[in-house]
Amino acid sequence: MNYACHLLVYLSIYTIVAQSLNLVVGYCGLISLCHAGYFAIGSYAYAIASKAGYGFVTASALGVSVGLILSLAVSLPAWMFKGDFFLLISLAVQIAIADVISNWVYPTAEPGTLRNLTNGPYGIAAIPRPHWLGHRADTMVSMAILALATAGLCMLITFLLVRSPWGRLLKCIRDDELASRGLGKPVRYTKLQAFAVSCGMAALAGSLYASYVGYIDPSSASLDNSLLMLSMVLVGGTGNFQGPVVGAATLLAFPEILRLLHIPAAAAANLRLMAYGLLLILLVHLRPQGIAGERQA
Amino acid sequence: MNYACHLLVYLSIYTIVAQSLNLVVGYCGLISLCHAGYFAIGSYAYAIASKAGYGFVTASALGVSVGLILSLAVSLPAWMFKGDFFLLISLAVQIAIADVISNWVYPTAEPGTLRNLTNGPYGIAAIPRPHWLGHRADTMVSMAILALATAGLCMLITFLLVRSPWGRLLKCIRDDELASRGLGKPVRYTKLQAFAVSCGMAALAGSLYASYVGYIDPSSASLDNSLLMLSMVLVGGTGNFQGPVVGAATLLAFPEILRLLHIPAAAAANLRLMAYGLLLILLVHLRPQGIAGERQA
Amino acid sequence: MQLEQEILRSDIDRTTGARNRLAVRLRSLRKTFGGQEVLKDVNADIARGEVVLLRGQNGAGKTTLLNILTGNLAPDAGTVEFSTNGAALAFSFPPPIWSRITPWGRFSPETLSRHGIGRTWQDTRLFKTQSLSDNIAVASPRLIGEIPHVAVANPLRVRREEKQLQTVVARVLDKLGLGEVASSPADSVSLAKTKLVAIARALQAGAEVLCLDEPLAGLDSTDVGSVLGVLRQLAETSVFTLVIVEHDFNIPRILDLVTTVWTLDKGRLKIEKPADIKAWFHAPCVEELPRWARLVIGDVDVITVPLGSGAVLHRVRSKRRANITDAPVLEVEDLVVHRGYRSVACNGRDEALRGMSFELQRGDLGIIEAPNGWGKTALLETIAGVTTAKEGSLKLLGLPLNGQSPWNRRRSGITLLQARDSSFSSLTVRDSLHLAGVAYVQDDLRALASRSVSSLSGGEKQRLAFTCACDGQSYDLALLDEPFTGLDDKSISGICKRLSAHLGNAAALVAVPSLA
Amino acid sequence: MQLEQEILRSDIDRTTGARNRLAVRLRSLRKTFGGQEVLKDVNADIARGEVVLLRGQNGAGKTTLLNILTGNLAPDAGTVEFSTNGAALAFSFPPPIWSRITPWGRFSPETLSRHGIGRTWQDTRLFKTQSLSDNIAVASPRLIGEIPHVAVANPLRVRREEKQLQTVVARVLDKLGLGEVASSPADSVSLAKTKLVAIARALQAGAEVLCLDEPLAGLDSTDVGSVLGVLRQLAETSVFTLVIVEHDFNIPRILDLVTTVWTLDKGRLKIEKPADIKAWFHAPCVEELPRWARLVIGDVDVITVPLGSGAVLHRVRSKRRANITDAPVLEVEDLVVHRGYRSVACNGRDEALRGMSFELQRGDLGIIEAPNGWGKTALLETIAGVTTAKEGSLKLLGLPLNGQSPWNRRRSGITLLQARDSSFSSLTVRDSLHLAGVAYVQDDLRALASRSVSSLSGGEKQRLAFTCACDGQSYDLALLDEPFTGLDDKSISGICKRLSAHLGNAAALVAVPSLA
Repeated sequence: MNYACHLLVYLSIYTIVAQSLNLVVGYCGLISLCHAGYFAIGSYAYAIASKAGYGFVTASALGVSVGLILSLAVSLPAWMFKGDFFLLISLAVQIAIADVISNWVYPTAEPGTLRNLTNGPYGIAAIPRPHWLGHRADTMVSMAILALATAGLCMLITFLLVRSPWGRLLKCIRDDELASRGLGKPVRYTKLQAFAVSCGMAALAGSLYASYVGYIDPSSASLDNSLLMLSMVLVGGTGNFQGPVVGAATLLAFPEILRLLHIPAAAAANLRLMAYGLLLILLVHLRPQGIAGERQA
Repeated sequence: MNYACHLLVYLSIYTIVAQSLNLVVGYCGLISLCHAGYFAIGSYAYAIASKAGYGFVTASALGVSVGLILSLAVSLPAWMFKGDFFLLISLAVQIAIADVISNWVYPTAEPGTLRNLTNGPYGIAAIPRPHWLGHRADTMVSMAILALATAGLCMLITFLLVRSPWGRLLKCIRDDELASRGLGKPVRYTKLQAFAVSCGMAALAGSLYASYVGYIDPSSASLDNSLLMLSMVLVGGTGNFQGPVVGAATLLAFPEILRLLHIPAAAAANLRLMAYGLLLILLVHLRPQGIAGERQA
Repeated sequence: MQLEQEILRSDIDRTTGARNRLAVRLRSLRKTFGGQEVLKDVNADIARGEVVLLRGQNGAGKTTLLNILTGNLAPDAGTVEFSTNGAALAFSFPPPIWSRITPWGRFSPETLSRHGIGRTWQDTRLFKTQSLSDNIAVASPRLIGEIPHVAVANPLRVRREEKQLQTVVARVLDKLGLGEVASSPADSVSLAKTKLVAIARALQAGAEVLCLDEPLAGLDSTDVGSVLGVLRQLAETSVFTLVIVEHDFNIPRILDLVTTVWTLDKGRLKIEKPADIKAWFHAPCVEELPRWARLVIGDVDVITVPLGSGAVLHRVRSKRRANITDAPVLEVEDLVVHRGYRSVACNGRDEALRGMSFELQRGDLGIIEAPNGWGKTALLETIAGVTTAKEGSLKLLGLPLNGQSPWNRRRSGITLLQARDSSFSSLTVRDSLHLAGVAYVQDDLRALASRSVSSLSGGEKQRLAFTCACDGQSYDLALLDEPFTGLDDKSISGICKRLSAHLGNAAALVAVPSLA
Repeated sequence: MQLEQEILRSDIDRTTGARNRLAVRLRSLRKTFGGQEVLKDVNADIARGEVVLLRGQNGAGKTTLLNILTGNLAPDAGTVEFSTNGAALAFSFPPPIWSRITPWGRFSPETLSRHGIGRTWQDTRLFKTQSLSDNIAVASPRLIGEIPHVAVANPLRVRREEKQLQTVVARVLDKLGLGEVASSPADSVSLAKTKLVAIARALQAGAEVLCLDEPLAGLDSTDVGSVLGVLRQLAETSVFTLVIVEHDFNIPRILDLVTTVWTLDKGRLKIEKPADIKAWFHAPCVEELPRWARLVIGDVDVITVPLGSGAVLHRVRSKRRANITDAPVLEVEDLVVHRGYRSVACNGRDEALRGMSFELQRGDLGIIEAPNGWGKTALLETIAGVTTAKEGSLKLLGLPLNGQSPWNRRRSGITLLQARDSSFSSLTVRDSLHLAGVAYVQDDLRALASRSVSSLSGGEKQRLAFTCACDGQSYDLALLDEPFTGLDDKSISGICKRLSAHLGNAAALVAVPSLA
């Protein structure tokens, strides 16, 4: 039961992540490598706020706001850069976020203060379980329900967004930016919005993660994590609603299966990496219409 | 004098690196993020061989051969993938190489044996200074001369290659692969050759580095290093002969200037990263013809 | 809906007389690309409801100008002003500092599109993953569903709006005959259909000034019809201002829609009326004039002179001779031509052009294109002396011709090929040639030598007549009245070749019916 | 050099008679895209030296077939065989397992190119950062400088090779008139020049079979000439096998080069001779026939019947009538026409077509297009009874005409408009009309009523003649000999309108010179 709840929480978190990343990859047609960074930003913001005594809603709202504002770091370059170059920019943002998180540390200051915001490589421990309106998610079941509810909310928002004229506009901009501008569409502003929603949701997923695991360190902002998130989107199929959910489930199931097969952790890590690579190559082969293709099998 | 020689050695090494990476970025039109991996492969191969008693020529030839053969890891995907996707693949290769180097370790075995090839995170120390035909490069001056000679050789080879019909063919393939195939050109094979030359040269630079510094660890295979190398090429200007040299000199001079300004190391690292990013964005702005553009200011 | 609204608006405009208001005003536009001045000092106005045809050679800067008109490209210097959407919008270049800094009101496709300047692209640029109806729907301005927080917070309102919109779009598509493929993705329908949707999309975005980049390019002749139909409709509502870039060979198809023709040549814009260029594009025989003229001259240079009452004179000359200024072979000044007692050929209806004046140099091929009854034949006969000129002067090689008899004129170097029956039917071919003093007879005629002229076919007669007129004595000026009438292609090229040989040291004046 | 070599080789081939060897052989090709069968069972052969024109509507699969021919696209089924470069190469689809696994001899552009199958692209696809000369140089096969270790180890040898190559390339460019821009990058020269270079590049790569994708697309009429010149040269050496995809409106320009026409329609390939489709594309007046015919008939349906010796009969009828089968108005069977004592109009040169046969129904507009001297006038006169038929039968409304006098035929419903001088010049216009029994006279002629026929202009005469012939008594069959000769557009459309009104219960046969 606990194991099922654990899986459910993880699935919820990564469904949000994949769903939000899909807004950038599938609907804007830009491959981003810095999603783990926003995930980590959300978790750190949540951790600091909740350790300062704020409830789940306030703390995660803070996380979302920070993620939303910092999304400008990628959305402004997206005005100008596409393809290769955007990928490099997002990689730079990723490295910058990871660097800042690892280095915002000062030995004598308390974690969460301005001098030692992230506590650097030591991370922030003992993050309290989420509580709201006097209620506290102490059991695994209540945690799973919270995660599921949050994921449900995010999926509803995403669904409404991508099915709305706004989602159609995003896809049109992806298809032909110049033609969209020629129709008087606020192309740049719309991209900004898409990135803000995407990064905000990633931060929300990070808040959920921090509240569940109770400890965070800079590894959550690692490039590997970004690649994992990207793989979820690509595996599931970009540019549609159900794809990311499928992708998140597939890639979360994979290490669990390896664990059930009793493969040692070190070997499993490498195996996983290779499997991701293979999966990606296979997928690209089978979907020659490219990354942002709408029609998929 | 020693400082000058030190700079000269570094300049030689990174000129080779930038020059070789330019073959892929400028002449094949593919942005690669795994060049540091091949650099590290070369240094490890050299370190192991030279510790086993082989001379500079033999050991570095081994390094080059290994780099050349392993270049297939990127050149085979390059048959199929371009732009975004190739960048992701090269990132995967980069991570795989770094992973293998960090993990090919076994506590009880000697470094350099099959069970503990790279000695993992501890690295390989006490690599002997280069010696050939009974002569040993003990002084800084002789080391600088060796490095300069090697760089000169590499530049000559690159010069002959890029100015030859082979170089022209590469550029034509970059411009229009389908048209090149329609003229009966062995497009895939030519790409293979370009990557082999490029990775082989990176490995040679790695050998030189290992022999000069005397100690290597997995950090030389890091993504940051790959990004630094890529920046050199992009800053200098892709697709021409002198660009990479200029780029290497610029980016090597930067930290030296910071050091002369007495900026603390930690701050300098972040500053450097930001500067690279800024530089890249500026460059892309000023050279809108794109990464593989031939004409440049 | 958009279309219907516009048509309504058009009626209002017409009654209020607002139709002739200026829509676009271009002043001293300059644009340089890589050191090459593509546009130098372009000035033009477009009144509301006008249909402008923008033509020019490949690389003359048509697309550059279109891109400037639609905000896709900023000129180096000059001003661009629009009066659309009931408001004015002006840009001057290079832009002043303050406008470079503020993000609002920039010279960009977005700004111009919101102000009612729309465009289509040559390759249509539809959103390829979207259905045709979504391609049009997305163009609608001010959709509340495109505000993300409204889309999330008030989905029902968005859905209602979308439903209305789709009804409108369905009607537009039905009108275009695309009702059945409304939900097909844009990359799965034919080119002609995408071109129609591209126009509908621009209108849906609220375009009043619509710039069309080669709307007919790449279409089969059957498809051209449907696009042309829509263009015609737009032109006829006369509320839309159209700027159409089109390739030369498609121009005849749209010329009757056009109110103004802009010709870009070497960076300058020439503004003409369609009638002026009509002669170049007479619809049924687009290629005919340049074609046979080129057979005669090779690489040609043309100066076109209007002769009044719908007639034009093309002075065609070899490019090699373009810079040679020679003494004129024929000078015509204020000539008034009569047939019987009626003066024809610009007979006073056009006061400014009471008589006609032109000249021809050696090597010139003059082509008079005029409608039937204009007096082409009479003009040639007047020059040849068969009819006498009542007013004006005629000079051959500087010597006045007035008063000289046809025979004298023949001797001084004018030969005339009459339109029909210039040979004597009772003679044999051989005798006819002999009479005309033809020494060398070409093979094809030699085979006919012993037959009587009356037994020849029409084409054979015409060839004989040409030979008699032009291969007999030497001449300085050949007057040819419809020399190609009834001839097949082979004969035409034969005649052209021979005429070409003669043009080395003579001029020729050819009259053909205008076919525009 | 390449070109020169090829020309040399061509001479050898011609003497050894190897010219007619098969170069390409396609059997049962099929290709499906997204459920739509683009090609179904395509079979064709191309002999060496042939010039194939591949035509078809947009989306008919022209480019698909071209891509299959050049290895850019594998068909779903069928076989493709080449006999070029002195060797044979065959592929069958779907490919056998073993050929899918081995990397050699695959069906790919590389393999086919090395075997002498070259192509050009519609958008030329030159290497844009390279100079024009490098664009050609890089295409050369088997350069030792393209082997990297040779380039490093033996730079002098590579330089020598390169120098030779550049001399050759310079000569090729000079020949194309591109010597001056040889070192300009490919993206800075005009489209026409890139098209020439694209062809030269394919030849340099050793192409024997050259597939050209719309070589004239997007070119101005002046540029078309230069590309056409090169194509003509290639076609004339007759060692190159050309497959040209071209758009309908450019086809007239290349039709005379072509030896075979492939028409793709609904996935099937129809193989024709150029003469068969020539009538559709008579060069100078591409649009003329359909245009005035459409003025008469509206939406037309055409059946084209060859009459031998280069003449064709187009039976044009309204689409609305397409399915109505009526008793024929005119039946012609095995008719041999004479002029004087010579039999004309398919006079036995073509044994299979000794006489001519055709029929016209009510509402049909028959258009005879024939070269000069073919006997168009004689044919019409034979039908009208002015000349007697020596062989064959003629029926009007089922009743035999043979032996009846012209007056009888006129009374039974045949009216003839002769090509020229069908009116009596000494009469006034009013008298002429009266004589012809014309009751209602149109305004334009009424204004001329009191003038004598001889004072009319050519166009006015022609209008009068038409009125006399067709507006007098009623008729079942109108024979019109070059009715539009010398008329301007307005008169043509006037005549067409009147003819159109008559065609309700009559047929018309119009003779015009062929202009292909």
